[in-house]
Amino acid sequence: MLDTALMISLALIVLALAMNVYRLAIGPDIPDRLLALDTMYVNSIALIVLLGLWLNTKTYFEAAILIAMLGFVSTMAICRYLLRGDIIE
Amino acid sequence: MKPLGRFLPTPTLSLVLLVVWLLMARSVAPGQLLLGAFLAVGIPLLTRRFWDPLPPVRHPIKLAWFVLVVLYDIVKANLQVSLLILTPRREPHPGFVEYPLEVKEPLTITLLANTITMTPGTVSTNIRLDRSSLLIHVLDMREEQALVQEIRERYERPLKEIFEC
Amino acid sequence: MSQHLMILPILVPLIGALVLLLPTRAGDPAQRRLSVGLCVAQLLVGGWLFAQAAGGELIFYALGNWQAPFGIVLMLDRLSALMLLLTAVLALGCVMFACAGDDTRGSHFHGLFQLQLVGLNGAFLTGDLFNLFVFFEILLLASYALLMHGGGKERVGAGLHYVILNLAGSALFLVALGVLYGATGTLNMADMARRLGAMTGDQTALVTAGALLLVVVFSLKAALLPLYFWLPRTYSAAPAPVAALFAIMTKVGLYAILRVQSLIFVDTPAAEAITTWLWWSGLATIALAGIGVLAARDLRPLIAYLVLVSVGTLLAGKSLGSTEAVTALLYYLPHTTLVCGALYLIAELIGQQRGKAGTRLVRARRLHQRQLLGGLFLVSAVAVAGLPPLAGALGKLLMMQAAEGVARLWFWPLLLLAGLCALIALSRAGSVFFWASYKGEVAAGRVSRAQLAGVLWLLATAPLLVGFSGPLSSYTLATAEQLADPATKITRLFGEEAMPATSLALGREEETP
Amino acid sequence: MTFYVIAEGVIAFLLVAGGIFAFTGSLGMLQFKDFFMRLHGPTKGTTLGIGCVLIASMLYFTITQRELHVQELLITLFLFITAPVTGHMLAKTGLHMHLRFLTSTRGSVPEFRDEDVGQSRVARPAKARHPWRSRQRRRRP
Amino acid sequence: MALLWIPLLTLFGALVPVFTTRHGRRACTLATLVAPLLALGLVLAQAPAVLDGEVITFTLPWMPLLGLDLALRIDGLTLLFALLILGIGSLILYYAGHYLAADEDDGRFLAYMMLFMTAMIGIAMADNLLLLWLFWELTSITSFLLIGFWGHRSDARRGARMALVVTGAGGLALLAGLLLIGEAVGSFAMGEVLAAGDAIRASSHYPLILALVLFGAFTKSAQFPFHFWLPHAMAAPTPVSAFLHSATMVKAGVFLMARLTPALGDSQLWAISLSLVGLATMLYAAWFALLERDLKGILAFSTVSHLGLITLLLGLGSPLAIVAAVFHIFNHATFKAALFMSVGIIDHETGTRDIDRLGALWSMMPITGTMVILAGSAMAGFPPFNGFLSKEMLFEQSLVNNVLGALSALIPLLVMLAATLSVAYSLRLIWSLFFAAPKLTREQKAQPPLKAHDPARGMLAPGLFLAAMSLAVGLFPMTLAAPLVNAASLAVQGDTSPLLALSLWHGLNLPLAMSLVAVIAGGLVLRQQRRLADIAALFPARDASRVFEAAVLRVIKAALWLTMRLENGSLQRYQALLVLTALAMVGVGLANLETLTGERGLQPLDGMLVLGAALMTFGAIGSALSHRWRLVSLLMLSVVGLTVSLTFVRFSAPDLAMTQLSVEVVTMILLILALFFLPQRPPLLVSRRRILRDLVLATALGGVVAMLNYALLTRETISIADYFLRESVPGGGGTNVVNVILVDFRGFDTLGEITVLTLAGLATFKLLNRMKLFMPAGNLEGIRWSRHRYPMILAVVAQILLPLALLVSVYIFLRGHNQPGGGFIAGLITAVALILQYMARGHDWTRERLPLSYPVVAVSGLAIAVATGLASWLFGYPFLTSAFGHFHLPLIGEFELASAMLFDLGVYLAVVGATLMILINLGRVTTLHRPRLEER
Amino acid sequence: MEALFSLVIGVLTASGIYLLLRGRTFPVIVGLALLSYAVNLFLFSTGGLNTHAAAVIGDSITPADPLPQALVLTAIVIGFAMTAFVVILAIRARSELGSDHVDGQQGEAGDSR
Repeated sequence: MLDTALMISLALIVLALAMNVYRLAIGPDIPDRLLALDTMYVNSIALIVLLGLWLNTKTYFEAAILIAMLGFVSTMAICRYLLRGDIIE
Repeated sequence: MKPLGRFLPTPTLSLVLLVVWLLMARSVAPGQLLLGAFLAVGIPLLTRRFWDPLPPVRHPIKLAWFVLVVLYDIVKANLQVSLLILTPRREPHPGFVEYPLEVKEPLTITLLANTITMTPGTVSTNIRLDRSSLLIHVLDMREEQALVQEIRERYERPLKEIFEC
Repeated sequence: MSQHLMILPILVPLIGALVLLLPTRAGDPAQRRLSVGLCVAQLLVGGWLFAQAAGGELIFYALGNWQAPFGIVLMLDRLSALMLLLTAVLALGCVMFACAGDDTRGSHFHGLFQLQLVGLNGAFLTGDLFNLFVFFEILLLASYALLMHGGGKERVGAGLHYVILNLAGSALFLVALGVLYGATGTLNMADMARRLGAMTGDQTALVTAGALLLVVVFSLKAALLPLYFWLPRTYSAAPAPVAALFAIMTKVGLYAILRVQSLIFVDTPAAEAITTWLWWSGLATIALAGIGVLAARDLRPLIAYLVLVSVGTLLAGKSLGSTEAVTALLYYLPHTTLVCGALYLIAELIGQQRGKAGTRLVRARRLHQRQLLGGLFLVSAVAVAGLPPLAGALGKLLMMQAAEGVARLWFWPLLLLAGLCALIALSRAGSVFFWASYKGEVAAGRVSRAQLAGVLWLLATAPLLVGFSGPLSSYTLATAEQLADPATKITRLFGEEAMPATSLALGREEETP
Repeated sequence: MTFYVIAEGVIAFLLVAGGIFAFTGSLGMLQFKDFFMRLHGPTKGTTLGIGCVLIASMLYFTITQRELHVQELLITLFLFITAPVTGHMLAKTGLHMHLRFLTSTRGSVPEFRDEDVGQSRVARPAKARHPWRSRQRRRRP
Repeated sequence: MALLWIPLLTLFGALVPVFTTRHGRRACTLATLVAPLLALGLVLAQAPAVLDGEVITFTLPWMPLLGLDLALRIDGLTLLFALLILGIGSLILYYAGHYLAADEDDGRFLAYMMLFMTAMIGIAMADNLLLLWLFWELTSITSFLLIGFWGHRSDARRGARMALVVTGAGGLALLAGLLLIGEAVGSFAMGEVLAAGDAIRASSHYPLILALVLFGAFTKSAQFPFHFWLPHAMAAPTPVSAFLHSATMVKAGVFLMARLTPALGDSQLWAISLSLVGLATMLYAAWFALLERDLKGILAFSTVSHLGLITLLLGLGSPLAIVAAVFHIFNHATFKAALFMSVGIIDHETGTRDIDRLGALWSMMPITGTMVILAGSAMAGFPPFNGFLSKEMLFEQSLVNNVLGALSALIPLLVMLAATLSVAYSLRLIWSLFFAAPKLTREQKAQPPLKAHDPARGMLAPGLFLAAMSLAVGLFPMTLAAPLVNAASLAVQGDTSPLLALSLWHGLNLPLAMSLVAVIAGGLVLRQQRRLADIAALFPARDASRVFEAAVLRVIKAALWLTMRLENGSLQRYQALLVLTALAMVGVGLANLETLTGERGLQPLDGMLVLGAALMTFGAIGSALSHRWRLVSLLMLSVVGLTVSLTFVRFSAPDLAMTQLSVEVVTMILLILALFFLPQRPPLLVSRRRILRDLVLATALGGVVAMLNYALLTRETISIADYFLRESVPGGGGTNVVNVILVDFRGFDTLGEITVLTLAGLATFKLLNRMKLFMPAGNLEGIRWSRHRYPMILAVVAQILLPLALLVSVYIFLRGHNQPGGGFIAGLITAVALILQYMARGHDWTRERLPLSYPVVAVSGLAIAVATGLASWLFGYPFLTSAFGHFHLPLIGEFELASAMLFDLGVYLAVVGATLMILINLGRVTTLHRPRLEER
Repeated sequence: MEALFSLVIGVLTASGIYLLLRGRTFPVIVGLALLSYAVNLFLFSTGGLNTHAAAVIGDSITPADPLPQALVLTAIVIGFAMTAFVVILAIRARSELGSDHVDGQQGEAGDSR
């Protein structure tokens, strides 16, 4: 049961990622793409966690923490860029 | 609290840090506790200068209740939004609402804005420079006034109580 | 202490650089003194190591006490000792020159300079392929920074090309490393050599691909024909003491090729392909660089092309393959490096006194110190053109003698014609600079004592190399013989049973504290 | 034994639910007509989805390895701190960039925009592609 | 040892004038003379033995590997040349002391002369072919300096350069020839080479050797068609011409031919080439000497002609011819030096060298006149001067030769013709200078007539001495010249030389008749000189020097064109070349690969992998395609970055995944910073063909790399990995093997790596110094920047995140040795958290709260790492040897401490310092500029 | 799987090289970044593609070859340092040369089209 659930979950996440990519590709505007990218980051957290479940290990867990913590920084940077131009004033 | 102030300027933060440390270390061995305590004291001291003076938490219990409420709302909101997404035939009625702010502290505004973003079909989009009001984008707007009222009652008031007075 | 002596060429400039990088005001005399002192120290260490290596002894230094092939091992043989000493000599001249004021045109000159030396010395010492990559990057990044010293349009434009090309080169380097590691399963050069010895079939084809890619990267650094176009502009744009130091940068590429081919890819199909490549592109480099020498309308690019000629000569000479050829090129190498360095410094001095005309080959105001500069220019020009009585001529003679059979048919005429081109171009330059001047006021600016010291230090080596040509040439002969005998290195490093199958067991013996 | 069955069921449920939430979040991003609406999906759906998966993971490891595994809370913490901020900033950016929204959208934004930007545009769009030039041109008078 | 002193004396002599020049001209000259005179004495001391046929040698090994020894010899030929060089040299030095104008730098001049003398003496004395070559090239260099002594004059510069290039080229050819000789003989020692004539002639390279050596000799001796540099070299001060073109420089070529006669001579090829070239030179130059108006030009052409004569004689090759050649070398040196000196005097006194402007000088300068008459007669070959003797011998030899087979009969006729011309120009010199009236043009007549008088005695004496010498030798050849000449010719042709009797009167014979005819015909020719000149003027002279200069110019232009074509300054081309080279080289390797797929089986695919591959492909191609929409390109790049780290997760490299992620964020910030300063949407400027080319190149290299990768992935190798896995815990004290490798096994790499990082920080600091920036006022769409400078929510979140991030980084740092993590990742986390502060609150605000100097942080990090490495020295272990131990403390329990952690701390600090240095400095630059932007 | 992996590396390399051959500094930088991804993956893959084999003792039964991982880590860092430098150099070049063309000669004129 667990395996099946895992697979379903993985498949859904993979599909979600694929949709993100699609949005990233078609845009139409920069914020759309940015949103897509950010969502990709978040979805990949799920991917890593699911992988950890699949392999029954927590070795890769810190990578997920890093994405959660740092992933948004680059999104912020681009937002700032779009809003203000230079990101460190 | 006073004598501790020098070493423990922000006890809440220190507590959070200690908890987080123990979470990460996955152990409550004395060594880890000691190290965690050291860090929980040291890091706030190091980063103290980066903190604008924060309003202290006045009602921890209310805070807990608030968190629970928000969590519940998140789940609810998500179910709603998911439903909206999965039933494409129903056209949503999006709209912008300007929400006049009563809270003034940056932290509370932030918390409010974040809460709004996380909960029912709303995303906070902009805050006026003078912090007087918040622009909210609503995914499916029925009644503007009701929404404002709901936010005020459900989120802003508790927040105000917890932090500001 | 003496067993640690070997790592000093890396540590001395590194620690020195750390001190120098602490914030001080520009042109601090203490900083200058320290920088010169560091160079002197390296010279002493280099001399000591040179003397040690001259005995033919191979010295290894296992970093972190991890034995090869598992840890990184530094290796000192005659070749690396020669290069170390050469670097130290060149660096001292450059630093002395820079102390006259070039170092204040931007920040951190001395620190970066020492880090550049770290990179150079490390590259010459290391016995590990990946470590070589790391040191390459150090020396490259330091060279980028030094190139930008003082700023300016020309430098930035040239620097952009130099940097981007070298970054692409670094990427290729890593690919090559990947292939070699993937195919051999080791990074230590000697270990790789011994594993290659036991390899057959398709694996060797892969190794060949990796080896050739590696050589492409080194050729980029050494500036061989299709890959040298960045050099003239870059070297001309660099500040004088830096350009002078750059004279050894191309030689790093050469060194790497020499090291890799003579140690790792000795009897593999790769060696043959490398030789062919080096031969033809070396010759073409001589030819085109000779043409470039003629075409140059400014002294700095002219020198750059002379550097290229020497690169082509050295590498074509390398591919002659014989011990004599290697002897010859090793004899020629220090001379050409030092003299090209000196020439850049002299060009700077000339440019200083010619006002706006700089080092362009046009009539300009009379030089303030015509006699002095003319004399310096004459000596260096004679040296660099490979004319007697300086060592360039002897080196060239040796190279020519080493060419045999059909090879000679290409090598001799090209070498001689390139010499002729140099002669024509340098005589033109000299007569423009020192004879054809406008009458009227003399340009201001005198050669400072530090500058003169730097130039003289470098130039003095030219007659010295002639005077001691006998001992030096026998040293280079010994070096060439040592290079031709990689087996000794392998057995010295791994003991007698140097078969790949047993190699994995070797690591067990050592202990860590 | 039943404990494990139930636990397994719970974990499986959470996993699937997480997957569905994440999926709908991304689907929303794909489906909605304008940027501001698209924003809603990821900020809520995906965040919650990840939350579910994390809880599942927490439970799973706690149960299988027989010790408390609550590290995942940390990720949740970070996520709950960062995700709304991202949403907010993105919305702000979208507002700033004059992104079109559905005509049926109620309410208005120009006031906010004016406050945000000052004037409406710097120059004609054609020129504005090269702001450096347009800037120089304006300096002349 | 005495032999070594001869060149050494002259060499040191070169220093004398430099130091004595301040004591006045006279003292300087006299002091300078000491060295050559001493050397001359040394030579003379050897003379008796040499005249007896002995060869004195001296050898000092120099560079045995090369076959180069410092070997000197004195035999007859050397003796002859040494005497000429030192003797005439001394006279000319003395003369030069009077010649130079008062304000000229006599010290430098005399020094050059002495250097040149050294080089010449070296050629004459070299007992080693390579040594000879060294000195040979030295004469080229020093002659360049001498000819260009008046460098402010353009003709001097041109003449000097031409001489250098022609003789230098000759020298290079000569080198090749000498090397070939050395190879044929097996040694460069002169004695062995001279004895190995047969071996050389038998060598298959003989024609080549001959061609190369003769090319060298001909260029030096100004033989046709390489003669053209010599007249141009007349731009030199006269003492230089006197020295270079009478006794030395040009004689070097002749000397070489004479010297190598035993080795190379005695073959048909040798004879024909020498005699033909000699004849042609002799005639051609004599003709031009007759037409020339410049006094020194006349002498230059006559020199060329006489050198041709000597070459011819060497070519004829019979013993007597060689004697004649040697004798004429001597004779020519004496009278030509005298003539040059007198021309110098005339030039000095009258200020012109135009033969047409001069005339009737006899009354004004009789002593000079006498000198010219004496030397000129010798040049014309009038009896009883020495020139007559050698010319008679030439006539005699020309009659008996058969070098040209059937055409040999032509030689006497041509020789006679040349002699006729020689008489004519000699007489012209004497006559028009001293007795005829000047042929002035109208403007010249308007100028005041020339006034001149004989110069001081010091200037006259050397010339007079030499002129008298030529008469004396003519009168008493046996006493004055025969021994020397005999000894010299003995040296030239081995031991078969007949001892010759030289005498003025040979009886009435054919040569005498030929002389007579030549003299009479010469007179007649002279009378028609004007007409001849007019005829010659009809044919526009294609001066070889012009041709040469034009050729050099054209070559330079062509070189310039080619260089500009190749180096068009386009980085794209250079990179394409790099790619192409790499492609070709790897292609060679791959071509040998038999099968691409190796023996290791393939692993199955799954959905995640396909997704990852799709993401990466999408990102890569997307960012390539959208490179003009830069922000989009950047977002695509970010996809790749994310997927790469996911790949690392998937393939069991947690450390890498974390590093990649954090580096990704920092890189992103950096690139966005860059985006702000670079145009955002540049135009498409390239052609379709260029795009196609790039696509092909890119795809090809991509394909090759993929093939390499595939081939590697499917093959087994035994790597050294097992060792690390085994030793990590017992040897390195950590369970995270990657980290143990980084900080321990290969800590040296890591040290280098953080050095690179620190360097990058410093380098960017350097770049940002005094940078002027372009700053847009609005974004891509033309919208002004938002006025929300520091969005509040961001600020609050940054504030909350900072302590948490620090905590995480401490955690990551501490666990690094045993679990994925380590100083590097921790450093990046800290750096990112701090950068977030900067982003949220601005530079100034953060700076105020974090008054750290990032360079100092980075440098101290590096210092800690180095110090950790050094500490192991204290225990007698190599640099970077690690130590670790498990400790037990009450209450805390067991914990581990390792020196590697200290090293890792260094890494941490270096990373934090360097990263912030890079980003913040860039950010700060904008801060400095921003206010201006805000004003409007 | 191996084939797919190699293919991806090939695509990354090709895209990187294509961008590297562009005339503006920004694409070149992006190209270098792509190239370094490709190179890092390449280097990484020389240790083999292993799932669930982190080189942490006690964590997995058959740990992967840790050496390439360490090398890639070094390479990533060095690549980052280099990217940082070249980015700032590009900015500087634009400031000095007035254009973001790698050869600096096309000038702003090119931008106005």
